[in-house]
Amino acid sequence: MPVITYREALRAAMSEEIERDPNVVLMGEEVAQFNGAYKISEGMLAKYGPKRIVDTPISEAGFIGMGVGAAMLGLRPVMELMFFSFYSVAFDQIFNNAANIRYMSGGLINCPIVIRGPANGGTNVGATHSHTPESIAAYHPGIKVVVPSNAYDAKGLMKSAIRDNDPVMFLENTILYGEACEVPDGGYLVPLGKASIMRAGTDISIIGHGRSIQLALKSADLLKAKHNINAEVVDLRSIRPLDVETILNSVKKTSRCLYVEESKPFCSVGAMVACLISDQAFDYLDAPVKRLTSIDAPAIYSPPLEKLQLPSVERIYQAALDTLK
Amino acid sequence: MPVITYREALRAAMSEEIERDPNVVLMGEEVAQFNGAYKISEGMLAKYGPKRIVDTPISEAGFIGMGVGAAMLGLRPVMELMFFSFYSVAFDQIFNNAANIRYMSGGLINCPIVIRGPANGGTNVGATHSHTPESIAAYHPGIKVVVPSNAYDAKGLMKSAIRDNDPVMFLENTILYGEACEVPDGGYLVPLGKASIMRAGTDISIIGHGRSIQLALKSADLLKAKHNINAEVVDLRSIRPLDVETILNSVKKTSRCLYVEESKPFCSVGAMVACLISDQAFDYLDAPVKRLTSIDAPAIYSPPLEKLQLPSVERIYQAALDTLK
Amino acid sequence: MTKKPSSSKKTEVTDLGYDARQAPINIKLGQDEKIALYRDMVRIRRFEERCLRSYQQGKIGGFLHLYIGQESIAVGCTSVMGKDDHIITAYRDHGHALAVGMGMNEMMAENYGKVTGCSKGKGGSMHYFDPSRNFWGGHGIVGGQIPLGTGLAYALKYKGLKGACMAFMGDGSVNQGAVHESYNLAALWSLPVVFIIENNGYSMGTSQERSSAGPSLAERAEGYGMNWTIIEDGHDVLAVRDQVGQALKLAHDKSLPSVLEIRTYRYRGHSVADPDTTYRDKAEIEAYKSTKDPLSVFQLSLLAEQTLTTELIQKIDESACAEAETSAQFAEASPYPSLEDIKKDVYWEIDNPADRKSVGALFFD
Amino acid sequence: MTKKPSSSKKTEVTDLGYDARQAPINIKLGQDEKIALYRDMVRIRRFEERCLRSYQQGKIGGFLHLYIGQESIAVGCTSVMGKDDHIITAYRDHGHALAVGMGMNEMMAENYGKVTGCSKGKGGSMHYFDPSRNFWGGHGIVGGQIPLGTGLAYALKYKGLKGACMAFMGDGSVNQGAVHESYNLAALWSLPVVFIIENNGYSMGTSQERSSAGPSLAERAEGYGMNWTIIEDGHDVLAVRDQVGQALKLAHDKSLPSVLEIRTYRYRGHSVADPDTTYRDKAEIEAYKSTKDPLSVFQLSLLAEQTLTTELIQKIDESACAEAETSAQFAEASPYPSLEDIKKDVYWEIDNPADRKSVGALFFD
Ligand SMILES: Cc1ncc(C[n+]2csc(CCOP(=O)(O)OP(=O)(O)O)c2C)c(N)n1
Ligand SMILES: Cc1ncc(C[n+]2csc(CCOP(=O)(O)OP(=O)(O)O)c2C)c(N)n1
Ligand SMILES: [Mg+2]
Ligand SMILES: [Mg+2]
Repeated sequence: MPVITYREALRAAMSEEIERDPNVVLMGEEVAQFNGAYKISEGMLAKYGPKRIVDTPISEAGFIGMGVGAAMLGLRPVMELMFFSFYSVAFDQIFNNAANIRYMSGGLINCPIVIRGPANGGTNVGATHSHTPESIAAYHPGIKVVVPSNAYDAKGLMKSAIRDNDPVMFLENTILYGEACEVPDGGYLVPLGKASIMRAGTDISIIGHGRSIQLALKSADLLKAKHNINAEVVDLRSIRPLDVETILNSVKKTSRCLYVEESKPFCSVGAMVACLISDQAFDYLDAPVKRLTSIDAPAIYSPPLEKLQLPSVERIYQAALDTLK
Repeated sequence: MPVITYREALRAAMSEEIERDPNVVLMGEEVAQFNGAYKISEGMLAKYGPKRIVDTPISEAGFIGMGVGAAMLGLRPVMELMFFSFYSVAFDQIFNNAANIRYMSGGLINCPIVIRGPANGGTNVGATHSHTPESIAAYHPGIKVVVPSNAYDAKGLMKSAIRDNDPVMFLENTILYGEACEVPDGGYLVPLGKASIMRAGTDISIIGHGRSIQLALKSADLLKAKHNINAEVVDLRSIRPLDVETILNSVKKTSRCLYVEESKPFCSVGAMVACLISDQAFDYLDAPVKRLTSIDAPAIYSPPLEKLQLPSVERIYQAALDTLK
Repeated sequence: MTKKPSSSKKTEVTDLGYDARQAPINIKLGQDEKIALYRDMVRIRRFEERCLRSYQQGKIGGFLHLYIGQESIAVGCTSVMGKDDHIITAYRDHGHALAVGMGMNEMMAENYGKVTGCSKGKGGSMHYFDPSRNFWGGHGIVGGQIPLGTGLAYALKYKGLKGACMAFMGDGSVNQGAVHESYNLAALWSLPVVFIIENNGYSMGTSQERSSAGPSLAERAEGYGMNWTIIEDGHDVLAVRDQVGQALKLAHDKSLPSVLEIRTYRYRGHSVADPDTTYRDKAEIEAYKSTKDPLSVFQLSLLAEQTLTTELIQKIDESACAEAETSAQFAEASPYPSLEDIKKDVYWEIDNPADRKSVGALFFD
Repeated sequence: MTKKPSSSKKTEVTDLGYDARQAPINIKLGQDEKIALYRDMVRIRRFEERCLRSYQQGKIGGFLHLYIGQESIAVGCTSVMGKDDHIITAYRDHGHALAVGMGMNEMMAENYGKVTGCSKGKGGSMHYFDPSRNFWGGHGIVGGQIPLGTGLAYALKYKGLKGACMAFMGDGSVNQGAVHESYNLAALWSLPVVFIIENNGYSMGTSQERSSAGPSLAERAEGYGMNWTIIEDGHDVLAVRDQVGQALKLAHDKSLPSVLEIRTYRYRGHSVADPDTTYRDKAEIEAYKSTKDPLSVFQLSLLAEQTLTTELIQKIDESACAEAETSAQFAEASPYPSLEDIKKDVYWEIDNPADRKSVGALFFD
């Protein structure tokens, strides 16, 4: 099977969907002529032309709202936020218009838009550019949220997201863009809402989403090597819809759980999942669900400090040991 | 002690602080000449003049950002959002600028701004006007969030918020505006971060915030009357800072906990508190922490249905019984 | 150090002696068509008067923003719509809804929060929708609908349809950032959108001069090189038709956007709960009513040209009243949504379970 | 149906034969002052060249947005600032920071993420601050600083100080809603703010004509009745001084806002990681450099009038290089923040425990 990067996987997914459906259009700042700020759309303007690959001014509220309007009339816009953090200036268009238009119209309208872009820290771009808004996005009924942790999922989830008839927030990660894995050529789909057991285990469930999963896998190797601990690593992939069943099954098996994520801790997805587990698997738990998040402060710039602020293999490893105490 | 409404309490707090500190200014849409969309500022223009009570155009990003800039230079602006829901168009100014300016400047700047307005459903104004963004606001380190449930707290917390040197989101409730209780004349303060035990009890802790507390108190009366259950009702008052100690002490005493709030359920404050309790009082719990929220959909317009969507005395009562099962 | 000369394109409007009745688009109107315009304005007014009664009786929740005084705009604008023209507006949406052909029953039922309402009782008075009639709402966040309208225009152009979107807003809305971002996008990409500012002089209790800097609201279009026009006689349904017709033609033929500022007036408070005392006096309202009421002005003109008779006027009025009354009865008799309905219409996938492709939980209570 | 005539107030600029050196504000400049202007431009350039080296060595994280080519603007603008004048800008902030008097050491250390940096390593290159020098950042969200700048002006007026705020942005930023909302507020309330658009022709890889509709960027001010000027000779530090001086005077004397569009050019890619190949060719850069380089142009003029000598030029250059080199050594030798520092500077109250009035937990990990 070909080995391609997360970046290439996203590009392949969008390209295949653009070829498949004339209503799919990719828009965003610098996606066309500049080939994408992070080169996700490299070569796509040349291949698909300016009708399908569209450069926008720096007007996130305007162009995302425009995408919502266009989606109402049947287009399937894929909107790139150069950084997902810039959702802050388009918040109303996303969470009032895209999220509510179906409800407020009593189901007369639906809004098949994908809003995508990198949502992560770790590249020393500071507090305004390093938001991880999955909990905020998923708070809103009407919205779907996915956070792929690897190239295979990125492609399969992106294709599902584009075909989805509801608005999907698609949170990528600049640090993963260059990471490669085996990805089939063909048009497979990864359904939204299906978690993936990345590593089977019996002693502790390390559940999480996004890049933290890649770290957790390495921590799991350490746990095995150093303490013969068999950690199960569960990648949620999708935050809303959420695969509650896989979460509960894993925890029922291991009785211990650590949630890992890059978000800030207050009202994070991890808090929600911990609360769900405590509620629905209370009698199976030998200890409280533990969480590992970024250190609770705006994203610090200083490169070595930002590393410490984020989850790391070492921090996850330690937290897992603490959870097992 | 005089009995005044929540609305009058807010007005008294702002008036006292305006008289006390020449840097305090109240701004917002219709706060001056129109006397306030919800009459919080009624009479204040006449009393304090147009320098202190300022009508703004409908430009939430512009005027809230302006308030942040003015706060950096030493003003203490109190910004009214006609509905707190309209924070959606000012999201960037609040959560990037107000929340981060201190951090990104390495502590050189602080931003003593209060952003206030009603954040509640129940008045049939539909999905776009009924947001309860406390979890979203409190997610952000750098921000403080308070949600007073009664007139006494509204006044004391507002005075503390205005004197606070950090940005405070002050979430009011249109349905509470007309509710009265005893409120001293003088200039007392309620500190941010101190929960209040509204009713002492031993069998179950009903913890929550906002108007749900008023409902919970009635549910507690029902529980007592019908089942001789002694519910303790804890009003957090402040979400960030959070009075973790009072929460834990209550739960350690009762061993059962129900969290009530008007938010949507995903990643709500209740989920966060449940997660905290499970983590820090795991061995004291006889059952999982239960939660009661609004039904998970955008706010419905239909008046009788919206009633059903929100927490109610009856729903809280039932949920408490379920928690005790 | 120079100043680049302005290259903006203004539609030229003859100023003096202009008679909208003589405009090509109006001169060809048949008697029936004129009567239909008049009837639609009457229907809007009677419908809203009936809404007001229901509101006062506590049958309608939330806000009720009445359009009374502005009827000529919705009726004039929609009367020139072709099959691929679309519209979107703010919360003051009863007029536009009726004018595009929505029925009073579904509208009144929506106000009552009944499941027979156009939005199944989920949207309320501020959130009417009827995509089958190219009507995309009814929006509650000031200015928030303008990017959506721009997007409708974008989709029309993308699909190669010769249609346009009329995106309505109030005078207070022009100070929202999303409006300006939309202006730039529309002008930059030549989108077929007509931005229509219904300038009734006030945003809630704030007069235009207290909210908006600059010589006029429409003129801001110039900064984007967009066409713009101010229609002083917004109470004249034929003047509105003429100007909007021209803007639509520009959109259809050349895919060019424009901004129309239409001067008008609202008779009631911002919403009917608004005390309406702090910012204007009764005399101002009466002055407008007595000289510029859209219904009276058109009625007089149609009487003068004998298109209308007093009998016909009365018949139209009675029938509109009856229609409104019937709608209230329909609304009253209709059932509320059920508890289960609260979770419908949130996700397309949940509503179409046979086509669901995702798995997992979408609700969390 | 009329169009209200425009009432906007434009500053009149003499067009032909304009010589900035003869402007009153410049004519009174002493030799030392002119040399200081030149020196500051050189210091900016040498500092940034040193930054670039450090970036290429991997000493600096994130982005590095160089100001090279635009030095005349920051230096020209800040040189006319009085004690109560303030400034705020975007992420391309090295020039402004040095021009207001910040030291290279604290700036370079910030780039290195060291605790000795102006923001203690928390902000990085995009987020310099020095309130003691009336410099309020350094902001990463395009256009997001403009409401803040408007608020600084608001506070100045509120406090009765005769000062103004210069709020800088790029040509791509003018399409952000927050900018327009600020324009309206400033014009409506007569705030002493000078909105300065540094138009370097591109927002990342997008040329002005691909991002912004309308005749010019500054001209949008007209829609708000604001003064506006386009400074074609943005590379001429004296022209900048003259025009900005006039705008500041208007702000000081009449509390009136204005929009200045200053034409300029950046030599490097948007950030230094930008490939800089898709949207312009080398010839365009070279053409600008060879005829309009702000340093060369001013140097030639000062040489001609014998304010500068070749020896002095070399001395200034060497000293700027040495200063930059020293700053790199300072940064290199400085310590990083500690793990505990991550949670400092989040809440004023936590940093000032003696004055803390709230109770309860503020952090949750
Ligand atoms: C973003 C936002 N801010 C404030 C409001 C509250 N609000 C609703 S309508 C309105 C006045 C709007 O006036 P205008 O645009 O002139 O329209 P009109 O009501 O006159 O039709 C205000 C302030 C809102 N709905 N959305
Ligand atoms: C809201 C927002 N959108 C996008 C970006 C990414 N971005 C940073 S700078 C920039 C270009 C800005 O160009 P311009 O305003 O002309 O300033 P210049 O870089 O030329 O100084 C873009 C798109 C951002 N930081 N914020
Ligand atoms: Mg109005
Ligand atoms: Mg630029």
